[in-house]
Amino acid sequence: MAFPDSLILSADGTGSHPRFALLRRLLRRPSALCGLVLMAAILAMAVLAHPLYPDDPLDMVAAPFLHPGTDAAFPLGSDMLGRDLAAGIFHGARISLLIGVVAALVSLVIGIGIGALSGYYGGRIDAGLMRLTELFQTIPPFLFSLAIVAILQPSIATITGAIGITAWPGLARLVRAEVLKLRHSELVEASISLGASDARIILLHILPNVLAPIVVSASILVASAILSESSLAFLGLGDPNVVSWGGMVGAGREVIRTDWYVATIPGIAILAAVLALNLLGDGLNDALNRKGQRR
Amino acid sequence: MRTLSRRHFLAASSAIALFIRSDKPVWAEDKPQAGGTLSVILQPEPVTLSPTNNMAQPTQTVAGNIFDGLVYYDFDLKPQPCLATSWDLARDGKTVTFHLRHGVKWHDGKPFTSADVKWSLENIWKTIHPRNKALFENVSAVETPDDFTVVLKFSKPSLPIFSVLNGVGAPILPRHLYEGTDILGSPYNNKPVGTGAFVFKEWKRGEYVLLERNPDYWDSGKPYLDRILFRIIPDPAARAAAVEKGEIQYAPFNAIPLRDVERFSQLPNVKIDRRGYDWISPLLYLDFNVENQYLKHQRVRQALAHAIDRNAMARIVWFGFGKPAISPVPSAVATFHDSTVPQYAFDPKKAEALLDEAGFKRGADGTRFAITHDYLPYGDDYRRTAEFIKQALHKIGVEVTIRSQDTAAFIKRIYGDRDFDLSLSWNSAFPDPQIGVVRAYWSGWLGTQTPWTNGSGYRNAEVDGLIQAAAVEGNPEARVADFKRFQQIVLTELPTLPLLEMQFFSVHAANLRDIVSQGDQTYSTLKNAWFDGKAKG
Amino acid sequence: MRRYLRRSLWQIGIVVLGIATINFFLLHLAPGDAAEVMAGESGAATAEYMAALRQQFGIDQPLYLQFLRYVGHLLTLDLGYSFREGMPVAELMRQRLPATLLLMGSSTALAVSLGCVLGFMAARRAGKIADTVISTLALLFYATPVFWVGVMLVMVFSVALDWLPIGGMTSIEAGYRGWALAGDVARHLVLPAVTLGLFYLAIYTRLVRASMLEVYHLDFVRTARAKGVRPWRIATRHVLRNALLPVVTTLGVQLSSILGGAVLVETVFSWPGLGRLAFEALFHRDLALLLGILFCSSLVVVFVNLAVDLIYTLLDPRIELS
Amino acid sequence: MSLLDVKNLSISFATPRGRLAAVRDLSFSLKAGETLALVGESGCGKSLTALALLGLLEPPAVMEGNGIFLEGRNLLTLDEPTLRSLRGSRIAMIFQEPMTALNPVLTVGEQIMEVITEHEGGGRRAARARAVALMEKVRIPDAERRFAEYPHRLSGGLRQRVMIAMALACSPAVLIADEPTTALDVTIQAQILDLIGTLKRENGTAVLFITHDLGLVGQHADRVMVMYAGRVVEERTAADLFADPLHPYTRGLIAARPGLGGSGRRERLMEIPGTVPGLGAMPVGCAFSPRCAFADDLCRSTVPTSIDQAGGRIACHHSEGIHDREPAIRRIGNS
Repeated sequence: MAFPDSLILSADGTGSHPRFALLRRLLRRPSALCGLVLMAAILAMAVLAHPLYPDDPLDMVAAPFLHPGTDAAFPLGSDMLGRDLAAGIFHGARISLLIGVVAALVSLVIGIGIGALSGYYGGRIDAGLMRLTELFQTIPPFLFSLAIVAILQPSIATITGAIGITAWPGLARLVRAEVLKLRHSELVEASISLGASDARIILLHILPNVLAPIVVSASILVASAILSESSLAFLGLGDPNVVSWGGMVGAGREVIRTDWYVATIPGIAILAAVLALNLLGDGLNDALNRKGQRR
Repeated sequence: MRTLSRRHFLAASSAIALFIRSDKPVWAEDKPQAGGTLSVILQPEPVTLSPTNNMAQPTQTVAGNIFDGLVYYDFDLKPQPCLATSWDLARDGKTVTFHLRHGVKWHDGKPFTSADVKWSLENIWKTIHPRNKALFENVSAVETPDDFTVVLKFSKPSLPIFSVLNGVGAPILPRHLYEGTDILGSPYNNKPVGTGAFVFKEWKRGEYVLLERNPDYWDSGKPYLDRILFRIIPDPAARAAAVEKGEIQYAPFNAIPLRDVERFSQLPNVKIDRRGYDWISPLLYLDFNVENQYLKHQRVRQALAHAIDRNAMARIVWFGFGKPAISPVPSAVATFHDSTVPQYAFDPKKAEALLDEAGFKRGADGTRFAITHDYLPYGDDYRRTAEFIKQALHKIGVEVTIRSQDTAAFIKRIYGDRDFDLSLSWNSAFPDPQIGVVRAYWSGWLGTQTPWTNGSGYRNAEVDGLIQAAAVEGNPEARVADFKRFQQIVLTELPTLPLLEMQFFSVHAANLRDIVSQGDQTYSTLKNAWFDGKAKG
Repeated sequence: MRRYLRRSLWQIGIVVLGIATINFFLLHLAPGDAAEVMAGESGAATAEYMAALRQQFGIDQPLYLQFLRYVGHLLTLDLGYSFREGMPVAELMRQRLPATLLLMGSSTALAVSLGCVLGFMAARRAGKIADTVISTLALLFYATPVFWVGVMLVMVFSVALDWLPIGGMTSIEAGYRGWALAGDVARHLVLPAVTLGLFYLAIYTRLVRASMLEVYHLDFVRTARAKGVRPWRIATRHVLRNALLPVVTTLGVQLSSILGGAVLVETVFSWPGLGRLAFEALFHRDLALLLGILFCSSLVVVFVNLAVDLIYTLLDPRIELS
Repeated sequence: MSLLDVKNLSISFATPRGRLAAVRDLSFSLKAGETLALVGESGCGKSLTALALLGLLEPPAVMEGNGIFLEGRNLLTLDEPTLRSLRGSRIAMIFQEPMTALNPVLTVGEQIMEVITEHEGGGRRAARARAVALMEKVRIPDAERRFAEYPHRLSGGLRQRVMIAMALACSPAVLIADEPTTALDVTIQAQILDLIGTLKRENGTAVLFITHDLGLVGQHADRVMVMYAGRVVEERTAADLFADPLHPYTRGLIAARPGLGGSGRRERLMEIPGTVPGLGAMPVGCAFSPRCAFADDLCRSTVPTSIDQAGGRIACHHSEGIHDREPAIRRIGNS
């Protein structure tokens, strides 16, 4: 239903802080609330990993293949080497989130950088950068990160980097389109006529206005990075020195038929994280995006 | 659980042993039935189907059905007649005469003669065959007095050759198809023409290799199977599912996850067999890079050996499919195995004491020193072994960083760049230490960057001397003595820690009979196998 | 139109050359070469043997020569020879391409068609139970690791229920021909296509739903309502048709990612496709083969995007090729 | 007899903080062949009113009232399928932006045809012929060829003619034209309005003409309703209203008008000081009081009721004495 936003705003928050307004709008949607709660739980796991499980989660502390619920000391059971799955899940939350967030950051930096430069300058720079983007879009991204990890050898750094470096083209296009829209806005034209530097205009005037779609993309990027990491681990390209959910799934895949829980429990953790991030992303999208609000 | 029960382990293995023995007498009287298609797991997909230039297991498993050898090996690893009906060894050990079978034809109809053997020896065994080159080095002349006699003249006695004369160990190629061509690049490497019980039909990449019954096979009445279908199934869980469901009736070489085997041993329609791997005698070992600043100390290497509970490793990581190895010459190679070598029982206290003695005391954070570990990227079992070792060494204050990589990178790192500290690998010992064992210790390999040779960087003049002497020793007893001395030295100095004598296994359908009838079965022909009752097909 | 095509072909040329360059040098960064892999797998090797292999593979030559030769061959559409597999790359790919196209085609068809239907239903009932159910399911499909879904489907439909085969593309031993063969392949195709399709189904469902909701707010929908057009007809003729535009765009973008997903699915289901071949080529350092696959997949992607552009002009009369 | 009778219509938005009234207590009737103009600033509720008459309000907007009688049937009591069957056939609407109001991926011909096939069924061929005839009737040149054009290929004026053709396809009793010419330039504007007028006369259609531009109203409307902040403040015949506006707001509007004919510019009525209050910030008394030069305590405390006066209805406490305060108005007009 179309009615002026000013009406709703004046009706809604009389002078309340905009950030809280955003949070309130998020909380109003049950799905976003779900995502927020899930995400909080996962963050709590990451924070509580050390206090709750101070020992190395890779230690073989139990009998192998202890099924969940059979031993109170190991509520989620143990894997084929007798490592505590619960400890792995808690410690894995840290690594998986780290991989997801850092990979997303890498994508964000490249994607925003290329998108902003391309959209702002246009012309040859745009053409060149867009060719580069197309190039990266044409190579199957997962296959590409697979190749990078295989070549540089799997470690948490190469995995993160490889995922990040292949995931940015979509974002670059998005940012470019948004920047293009703003490029000729009055604000930007005015700044140019006032002699502001390009960097200043991009950083101060353009990017803040593109923030909404970027924030939404970021949550999805984190989610898909976590998924990609698990896929790499499934193909045997995980880092055996740290516990990540993807690595745990990869380790459990051989016994998925006999001891399904070894791969399934970390699988569910991944699912929960990806779900949470997507719900949050959807919620943010609705809350930040005026169009979404009109429903 | 680390205090474990050796009892459990023994009980488990003897139970499986019992069950293996129990099936033979019952079936021995049955008369083989002809017909049926046997589906076999082939993992991974072979590179080529020619056994001449690739020693990889999938190639050999397929090629063993297409190519017959001069001999095959029985369960005692004694050579038995195949294409050679008999052979004579001269007293000085320098002349060997093979009498060939009459009436054998290549799959394209051409007769098989002594010229094929002579050509193969000169152009393959002595030149491009990666393993045989050293063994046949001393062949000075090959004579073919007639179509069915081959005489080998040696400059020095070369007894080890009698351990590699089967179809894949010393492959005989059809001279008329290969002569004068680029052997490595020949199209027949991918559509092989042999003399064996099965004829190559089709190789669909990524899917299957299909062999059909050779109707003109010299061993009349055999083979019993109409076709063998080698299927390529990359995912281990899928392989297990296919075997369980009966889509696959034969899965050699640990093709299904070890964990599934336990369960499969309870299933009525599936049987597990550990025989047929005797010829290759696989051994899992840990190379110490003796040039490393810590590992160059013998005491450190011994300490690490004491820190690793190989019983637990066999039981947990390898699900009982393997037993602790005390020597690089496996106990199965009984003639040469020395059971009196120094042993390194699991004893963390002793390990810590040795490290203290060596001057590597625990630091403030409990760590003595940090090293890396590269494991052979052949599957989860190896990775888990590496993880097991990491945790074991962590307990004595040695921090290990595991490095993963693919095969190419692994080989380059270990044998090329020598940029490693610990390295986990396996190799085949074969019935004669000369073939599979000594390569890991002979300093002559150093600097050649040759894979699967001396990984540790070990150099010992006496060991080198023993190895070279045994190679040309005509007296079998003297060879045994050489190898026993060799074992004593390398197990004291410990450049390489033997971990496990691996026990490979095959899984097959219960109604598939005589799937294992030779000591080199898994690299040889399935001509004796048959389906009982309602055969598939 | 002709200008558009010429420009597209020019761009394709640049992109493809870029891919060849990136891949070539990236793969040469990798430690170890094809000879080492073969030596490694064979469990024995001598230096002479490796040298012979290297010479045969042509990897004993300087890097720039190898590169120039590769590019030279590419220009004549010669993809080279895979020494490891012992056959020309083009022939290898010809053997594997149908399986991949079948898998990608059927899973994409499934994802797009069902995704449109589900997204349509969800959008028409936005905020109602049906919408919640569909949206939740879509999110679950999206969030579940693909390979896990695959393995679980095998467990249920192949092992437990025994309805469908575990893997592979045909029952080779049965020796089917003609329609029987097609039926057999179809049976083998179900699980892999569903596994791969579910993830993309989720994407398209969400996309169509969001896109339709957006279109529902546009003025011309209000016009259609004011005209008294029936809701069903508004949804199909006015809203869906416009909402499909982003779907078509996404289709073009997603095509290359689906090949990545194919690696996982082909692994789980022993599907003899290009994804798996690429994966193995990578580990075997089979440069010619890997480059060939990437080259062709990028060609396919580029041409599909060309097709997408054309379809776009059909769907949206405002867009004209220029 | 009146074709459309609206009785005490109110429209409000349901928000988490309660209802916010957007249109209050609107009543009017519309006779055959009559043009009633609804005039007001943007946001005053006129477009909402139009949608309400078509039954197209969507949550959170809700309406209530004593009835909207279209040819005697109360739209408020009809179910959606019946309402749908009336929309487009008995009551039709022309929208403001013909570019966005037309579906970009369908040809204009198809969009006109759709009205006919949806309401009257019949064969496609017959519908097509009628659509072409309609296009000719709204004076689209070369109608046969234009039938297959997409909206973006047509000029703004042609697009609006297409809209009119669509609206008139089933000869509706009531036609709502919501700012039909705002997006067009001045010469086209007059043509379109003349066309609407002609068609109205030919078919006896009642027209509700919604605009913010008083300039157009004088020539094209019989009666005028002036709306401010959701309420009708003055309803008169066009002639009376322009001759002698009685509500201070109307007077302000007329005084601020940049000459007859209007320019269609979007800067609206900047000459009246202050702005239209937001829905959540309505003054207690007369909504116009903060901007009104005559406002006193009564105005600021009590909402004026609508009373019959001077042949129309006016809602102002001081409308009867308005002439005494003339100088004040002039002052506003000149400022």
